[in-house]
Amino acid sequence: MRDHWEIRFGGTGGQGLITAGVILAEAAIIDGKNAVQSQSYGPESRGGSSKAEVMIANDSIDYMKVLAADVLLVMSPEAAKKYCPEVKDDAVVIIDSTYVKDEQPVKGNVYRVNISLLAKQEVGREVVANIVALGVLVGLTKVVSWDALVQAVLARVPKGTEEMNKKALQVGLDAVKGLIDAA
Amino acid sequence: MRDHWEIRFGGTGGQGLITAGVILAEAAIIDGKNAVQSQSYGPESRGGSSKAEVMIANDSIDYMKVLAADVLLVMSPEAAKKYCPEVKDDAVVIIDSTYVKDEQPVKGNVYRVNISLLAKQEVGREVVANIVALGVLVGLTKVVSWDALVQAVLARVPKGTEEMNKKALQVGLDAVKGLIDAA
Amino acid sequence: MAIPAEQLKSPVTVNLAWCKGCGICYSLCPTKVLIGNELSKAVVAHPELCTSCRVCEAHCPDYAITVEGGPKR
Amino acid sequence: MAIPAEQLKSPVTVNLAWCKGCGICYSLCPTKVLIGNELSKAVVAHPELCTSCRVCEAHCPDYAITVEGGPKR
Amino acid sequence: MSVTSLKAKLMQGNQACAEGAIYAGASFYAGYPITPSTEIAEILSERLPQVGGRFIQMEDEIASMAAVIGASVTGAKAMTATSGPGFSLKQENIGHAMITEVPCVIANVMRLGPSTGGPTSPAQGDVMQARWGTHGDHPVITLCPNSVQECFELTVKAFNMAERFRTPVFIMFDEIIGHMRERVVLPEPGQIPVVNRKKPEVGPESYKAYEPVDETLVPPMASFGDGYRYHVTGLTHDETGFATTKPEKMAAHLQRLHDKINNFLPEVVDYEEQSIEDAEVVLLAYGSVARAASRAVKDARAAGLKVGLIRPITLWPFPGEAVKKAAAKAKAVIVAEMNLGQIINEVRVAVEGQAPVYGVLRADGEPISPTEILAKIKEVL
Amino acid sequence: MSVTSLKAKLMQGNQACAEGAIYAGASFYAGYPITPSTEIAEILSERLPQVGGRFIQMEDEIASMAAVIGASVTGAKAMTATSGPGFSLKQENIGHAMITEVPCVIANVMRLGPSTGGPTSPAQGDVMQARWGTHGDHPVITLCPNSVQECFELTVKAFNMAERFRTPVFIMFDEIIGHMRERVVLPEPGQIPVVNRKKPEVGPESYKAYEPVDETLVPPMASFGDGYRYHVTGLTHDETGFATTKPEKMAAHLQRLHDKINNFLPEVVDYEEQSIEDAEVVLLAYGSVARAASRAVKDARAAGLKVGLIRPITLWPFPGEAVKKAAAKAKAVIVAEMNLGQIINEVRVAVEGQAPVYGVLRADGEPISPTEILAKIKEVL
Amino acid sequence: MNPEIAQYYRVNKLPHIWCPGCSNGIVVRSIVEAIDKAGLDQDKTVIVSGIGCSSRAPGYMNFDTLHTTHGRALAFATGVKLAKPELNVFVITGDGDCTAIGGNHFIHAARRNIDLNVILFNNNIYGMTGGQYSPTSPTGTKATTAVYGNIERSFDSCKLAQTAGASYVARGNAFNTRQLTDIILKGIENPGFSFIEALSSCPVYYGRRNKKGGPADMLKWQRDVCVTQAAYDRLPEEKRAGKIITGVLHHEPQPEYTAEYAKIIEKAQGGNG
Amino acid sequence: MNPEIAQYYRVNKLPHIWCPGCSNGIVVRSIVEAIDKAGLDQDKTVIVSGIGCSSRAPGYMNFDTLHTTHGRALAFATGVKLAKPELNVFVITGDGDCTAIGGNHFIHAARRNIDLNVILFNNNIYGMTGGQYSPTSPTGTKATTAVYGNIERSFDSCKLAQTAGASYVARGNAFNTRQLTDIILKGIENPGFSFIEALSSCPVYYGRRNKKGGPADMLKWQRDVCVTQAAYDRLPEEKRAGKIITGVLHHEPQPEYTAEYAKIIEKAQGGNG
Ligand SMILES: Cc1ncc(C[n+]2csc(CCOP(=O)(O)OP(=O)(O)O)c2C)c(N)n1
Ligand SMILES: Cc1ncc(C[n+]2csc(CCOP(=O)(O)OP(=O)(O)O)c2C)c(N)n1
Ligand code: SF4
Ligand code: SF4
Ligand code: SF4
Ligand code: SF4
Ligand code: SF4
Ligand code: SF4
Ligand SMILES: [Mg+2]
Ligand SMILES: [Mg+2]
Repeated sequence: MRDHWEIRFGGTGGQGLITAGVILAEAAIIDGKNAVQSQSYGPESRGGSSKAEVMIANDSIDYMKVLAADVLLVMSPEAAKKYCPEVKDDAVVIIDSTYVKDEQPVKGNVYRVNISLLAKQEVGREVVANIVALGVLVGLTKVVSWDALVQAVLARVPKGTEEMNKKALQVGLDAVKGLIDAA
Repeated sequence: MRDHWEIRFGGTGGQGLITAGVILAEAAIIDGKNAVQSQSYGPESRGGSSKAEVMIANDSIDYMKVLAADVLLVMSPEAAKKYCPEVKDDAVVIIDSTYVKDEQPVKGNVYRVNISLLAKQEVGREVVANIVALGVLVGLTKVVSWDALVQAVLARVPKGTEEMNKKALQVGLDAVKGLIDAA
Repeated sequence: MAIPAEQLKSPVTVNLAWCKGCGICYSLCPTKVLIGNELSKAVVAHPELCTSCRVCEAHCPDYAITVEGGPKR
Repeated sequence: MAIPAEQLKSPVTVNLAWCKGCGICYSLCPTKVLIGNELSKAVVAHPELCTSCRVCEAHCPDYAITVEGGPKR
Repeated sequence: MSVTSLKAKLMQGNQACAEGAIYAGASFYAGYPITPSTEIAEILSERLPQVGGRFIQMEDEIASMAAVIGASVTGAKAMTATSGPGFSLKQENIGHAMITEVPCVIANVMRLGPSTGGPTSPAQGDVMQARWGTHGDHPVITLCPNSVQECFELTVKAFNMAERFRTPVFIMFDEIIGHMRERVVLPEPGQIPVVNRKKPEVGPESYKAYEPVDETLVPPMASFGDGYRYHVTGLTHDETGFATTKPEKMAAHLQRLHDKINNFLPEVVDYEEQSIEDAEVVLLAYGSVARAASRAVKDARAAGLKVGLIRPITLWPFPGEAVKKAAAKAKAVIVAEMNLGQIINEVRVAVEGQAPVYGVLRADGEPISPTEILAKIKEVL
Repeated sequence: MSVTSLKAKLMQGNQACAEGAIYAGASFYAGYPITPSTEIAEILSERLPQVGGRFIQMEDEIASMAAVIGASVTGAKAMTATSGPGFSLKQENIGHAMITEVPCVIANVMRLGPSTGGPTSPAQGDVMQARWGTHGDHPVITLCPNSVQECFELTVKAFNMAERFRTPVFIMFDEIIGHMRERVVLPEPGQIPVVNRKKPEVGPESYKAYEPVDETLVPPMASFGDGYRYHVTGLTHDETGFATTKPEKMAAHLQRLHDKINNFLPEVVDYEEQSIEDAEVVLLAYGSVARAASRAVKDARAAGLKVGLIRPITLWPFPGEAVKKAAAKAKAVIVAEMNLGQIINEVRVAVEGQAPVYGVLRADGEPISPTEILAKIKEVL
Repeated sequence: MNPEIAQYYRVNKLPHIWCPGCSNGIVVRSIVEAIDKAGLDQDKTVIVSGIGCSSRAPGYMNFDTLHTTHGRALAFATGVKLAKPELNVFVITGDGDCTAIGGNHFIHAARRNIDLNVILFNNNIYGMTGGQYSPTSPTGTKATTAVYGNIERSFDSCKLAQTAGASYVARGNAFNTRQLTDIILKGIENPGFSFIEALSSCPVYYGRRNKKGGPADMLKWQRDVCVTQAAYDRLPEEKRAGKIITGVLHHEPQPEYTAEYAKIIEKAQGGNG
Repeated sequence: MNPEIAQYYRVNKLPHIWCPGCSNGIVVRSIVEAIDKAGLDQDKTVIVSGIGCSSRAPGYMNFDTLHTTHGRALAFATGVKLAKPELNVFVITGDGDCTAIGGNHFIHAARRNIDLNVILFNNNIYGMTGGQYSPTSPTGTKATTAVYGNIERSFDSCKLAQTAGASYVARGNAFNTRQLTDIILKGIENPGFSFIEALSSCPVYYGRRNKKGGPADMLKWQRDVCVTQAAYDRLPEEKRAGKIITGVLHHEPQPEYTAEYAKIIEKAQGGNG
């Protein structure tokens, strides 16, 4: 198990990637680890490019930005193009195939999951795509414990949406169950 | 004749000392000399302390402020107190005795003239005290030519007041005629 | 089911590249010509019902709709 | 000529150190109690005419006038 | 992990700043929203009334700074937060607080300038403005955190210094620090000391609002409403607080503003050193860049290069002595900052030609990475 | 005296500035009154309409700076004048003019700060603010006259440089220079060259508003209303003028702002030397203080002391090379300025430890006299 | 995009950055339609804006465009207009930009009655910075800086413009685009300071937090509450509450600033103006 | 100085710096008389001012006094009042200070209806800087920056205050000191934003250049042109031109800002506000 994770989420504003990053970092804290979450985003409220990064480590974290990702999640074609090259050779690369159709990453272990469509079709609302993605990501990487993840999600989401979000996590996890077992 | 004059006027705002300084400097320019006029004054529009300085020289003038005056005119007790000590030993010191009653300068050749009262009584308006003072000053020192002085005064004063101002100059000159001849 | 939009010469066309799926046009269209697709974007579902009233075009914040004919505004 | 002000107990007094000679008081005094001196400062010329109306005091911008008695303002 | 990890939280830099203010006893915030500082206002709008304090969104940044000063003269600990454009607008009133010696805290979460620039892009382009943004002369105290934990702690410190020195204090984050979330452990009440301004010990009759009573040179400050009936003006004033144009009084007043801080540099100046003892290359960096630099130092050391880091925690007053000392033994000094050359000038002043000074300068909205710094180290060695 | 003395006049510094503006072709002034700069506005309110230009008194200094920029984009040569408090308020919009590269002239007649300070007291306390008063990075051009004649000439030059470099240019007088009256000889029309901004040579289709077309790196500037229909924004933008967040574009843009001036330092930097060749003590002073220093040099030389003077005419960019060169041969450097230490830092950067740097610093509303400077010379020698 | 309006846009800059359902795009369309109807020379027309979501509009508009600093658009525009009076100058501004930080320039430009056409996009919130209350947020509004509900009273910016001296004042909304275009057109025709408040909507920050429904619901709300003065007067008392008056609210021609300044120039140059 | 008012002055700072005949001193007297009549606790009363001749007043007044920056007095005062609502806060400001550079703070403080008592010394000119025209200089005024005559239209600052939201608005003048004291007193009693415009006179810059005679003439002019609304209404049509209405112009109590904020605190602390 790595003791230092560099995780990057890339997509567009409004997809909830920063929230996803925050939740992941919070889950790490719950697990008793150190975590730093940072982001960059455009001036647009919606629709501009958006990037969230999470560093998770057992000890102190110097630099807060990802240099080469251990885990990459991309949810837009632009993000895929930009960030796929900047991963470690053995990185986990998760691609939301709802939006990213033909980008061909050359490095890492690539997982294509229809995340946004799953959110809409299986959970009923596309806004939970970020939570589905977390289910996928943690399912694949175990970078935080599942319990901590659930706890972190429930602490962040609006009251009344707990069940929907739990379901979203599960949908994500289920989507990659087979792959994990296979791995 | 000196080729470098340091002249200082001290009094209160509203007495027209800065105008007097400007006129004197302009007269010097008319005479083909070099001149610098500067001032310092308080934030009050009227009634605060006011100081005007004129440097007149045949060649270039480095520093624009009086270090030790060749000529000093004071029109308030505060100014008399402050500036009388800062004159050259052979300075011409002119005191408006309307306002400065008991200050006793220790240096220079002191001339007490009832300038403001003369302005009011002989010319009819106290506002021309500054012009009377110029008459006195140039009469005593000849630092500029009388013609240049008259020309400079007429160029500065409001239309319609030319005669009054010419008279003021003359009143000043007359007040020290005797002294000059005696000197 | 309606005839697929692309098979009719429709007075109203949607530029999907600009449409952000806000739903204004299909909410306001008086004759329900337009509907939202799975990403909420506007699609011309009933071109035959279009009156060329241009309400959709006027209210599309993204200039994604063009209506041919109809009143000059 | 009027009796010199200082010889009468006058209801109105002028603080010459504060007076700036603006002329407001002697312009506004309804009974011409006050006049301007050679430097335009206010002097009490006719204390006997003073009605203690306090117009002068109220309008002296320099608080140089005090009127004793008269209406409380 | 220690037991304190029980209280560990993930917190955003801006949030830590807001919580630090509450911890320090702040009871007033006036501000005008601006990216990337807005969260400080948003959080305090919710938090302040919970502790009996008050939040107001003013019509602009000028008014915000004014209201902060107004609140502080009544005795409140007051702050505002902004970013470059707002910081520019506040300068006139900051000058007022400087000359009137009104304690307050101004946070500037820096984005890329000049002008509207890059509102969401990180930068460190306002650090010279912090020093010289007002007209006229006065020293400033400016703190610069490099972690969320420090956002909290230095905000508390900023309030403490504002009260101790009776002066506005700046705390400057770059956007990365302001917006990043990190594990923090908040102190218990009382765990970090909280300083309150000195109040007059004399009665109103003998109170001179601007007369220092001890070697701190900081005059005790009465609160409006306490019966002292004193005068506060942005004009140069004497020890009574009333305007003066007497040169000796003006000089004394302005000089005291300097002395009350410069006479206490050891108390004020703060910095951190890493591997500096034998460093042949001295790095200097602050804020988020210091973390890249810190990693670069470790990487360089791992590669056998003698590299050390000075991280100013007070940007102003600048830790020039430390830099001078380190430079004396160094072959090169490298300053890394997210601007086109600001603190590097101050480093040059300190270095006095003892070693060449190089910059890793960047103003394009991107963070400076350890890799870039390491490359520069290798280049100059 | 030469024949030109026929045209000799006594003129005030502020008036000479106003006349210089007219000579340079200024057709627009927007301002808000403030002592000691007000005469510039007063005179231009009368003079501009006489030459078909326009004067407007705006509601404040922020608006004044804004209106100046607005006027300049229509093609007008525009200026404003102010003093410390107003200069502080203008900073945000000055930053806008910097990043949008809008030529204009800003005069600051300096009074004693901080804050309202001493409104009628001379000072040189805003010279660092001129350099660093805005948020973000950009170079500035700042001229500093020491005579009324120079008030005129440097105002013309300020307009010329604004147009040549497509940038705001500052001209900073201290109150003494602004208010003093002195003999001047005004040039005939055509006697001093007047520079106009470069206009695009291409049509609207191929015009890129922020693309430099030659080695000056200064993009030609179309006037609003000329049919180019281009965009001006205070956001970081690319060569087309439209906002961008692409790091490489942002970097290129901000770097070009520097390069367009710094690549041409010999053309920009201006200073005057007096008796510097063999100087053991190098004085540095500017504005009215330079005249005291000049006299001190003469007095010192008369007393057999080897003293020289460097007078920066451009405060920014600072003539650091000249200072460095002079310091290399000197035993001491003395900086005299009417503030508590501003340009002296820049001198320290230039001197690089070659000689000790001393200050004759004064911020009390009094001018620095030749006597004081001479005393310091004797002290350090 | 309909070719009728395309010439007024920088089409290659579209789609714009505004959120789905933001009504800014609708209001901009009314502006360009009014410009078109007025027959203004596109090369002699300048659009100035401040900072905010709405103030991003000029970037998409095919004129000389000037994106300034927050709150200062009117002051920049004053410089543009006074320096070159033959230009048609429009100002696009937000409720924060115009009435919060820019309030002073607003009242002064109105006072001078300088010939600017000002369109205030009033979405009752600071959109660009993510939903803080503005001077036009109704009392009680929830916003990120008013979590307990806004206690401030709001400006009626039309009344303010009129009191300050604007010679033309009108209010429209994004739903009634015909009316909006029409009142902007009338503003263009007024030689003086013309102020048009356009009720717009920010579904993302104002709408969501204040439970105003989706973009279409917000437009429908405008349809329902906005009435002309004439219609309002016809309404029975009990139906008047909550109505917002739209249409031309004030029109009284006054001496225009740059025209008056032309007389100054004449006078100064020796005419007897 | 009359002992009745001496306690409210810093007598050792007198005589003040104002010019001979400047009416600032008269207006200040009305303020302290109103404070006296209202029986305010002198230790709980704060005077805030901006920059200008009139704004020098607090230096002479025996309270806690705060002399701020040009135009910003209302914003400083907002901080004072909100941070310590038990203080009685007065703002002394000039026509330039309040309506030129300070115009935005003016309308916003009025909008919030925060409990400040604002006295605007309107001398129609920038006195401190030597006579430039101000936003209240009548059109045609000569000033150092309007040598050809001022072409700008002027604000009616009372109307502006009212439109912006002030709950109390009145106008008085330096001649009618009883009325002035009275309307200030009523303003003190209004718990909210109280705005009092006091017509004052600057004989040195405004008077001289505009040929208004000496100080006494300027006061007499005020006497002649100022009428109450009631008196105005009684005037025959032909005598109304040029009259200025004085007295209370608007009074309509409204929720006060700091009182509303107190409810926020209660809510936030778990009350049900
Ligand atoms: C001086 C300054 N202060 C604050 C900001 C941050 N800011 C940008 S836009 C904005 C408010 C926008 O609100 P509004 O004018 O209503 O426009 P909208 O986004 O709602 O269209 C603020 C506060 C800034 N850019 N500059
Ligand atoms: C920021 C700033 N701008 C300008 C000034 C200069 N200034 C001081 S007072 C003043 C105007 C004063 O006019 P007003 O408010 O009407 O007061 P008055 O002097 O007439 O009483 C000006 C422009 C300043 N001090 N600060
Ligand atoms: S109104 Fe426009 S953006 Fe909205 S759904 Fe319809 S076409 Fe798409
Ligand atoms: S033009 Fe009218 S009927 Fe046709 S789609 Fe649009 S809104 Fe519907
Ligand atoms: S009103 Fe006052 S200042 Fe004026 S003349 Fe009378 S006493 Fe003197
Ligand atoms: S109290 Fe009345 S009558 Fe007496 S001097 Fe004064 S104004 Fe004249
Ligand atoms: S934040 Fe609001 S105003 Fe801004 S673009 Fe989005 S919807 Fe429009
Ligand atoms: S300049 Fe005018 S307002 Fe100022 S003190 Fe003198 S008379 Fe009064
Ligand atoms: Mg808005
Ligand atoms: Mg005034």
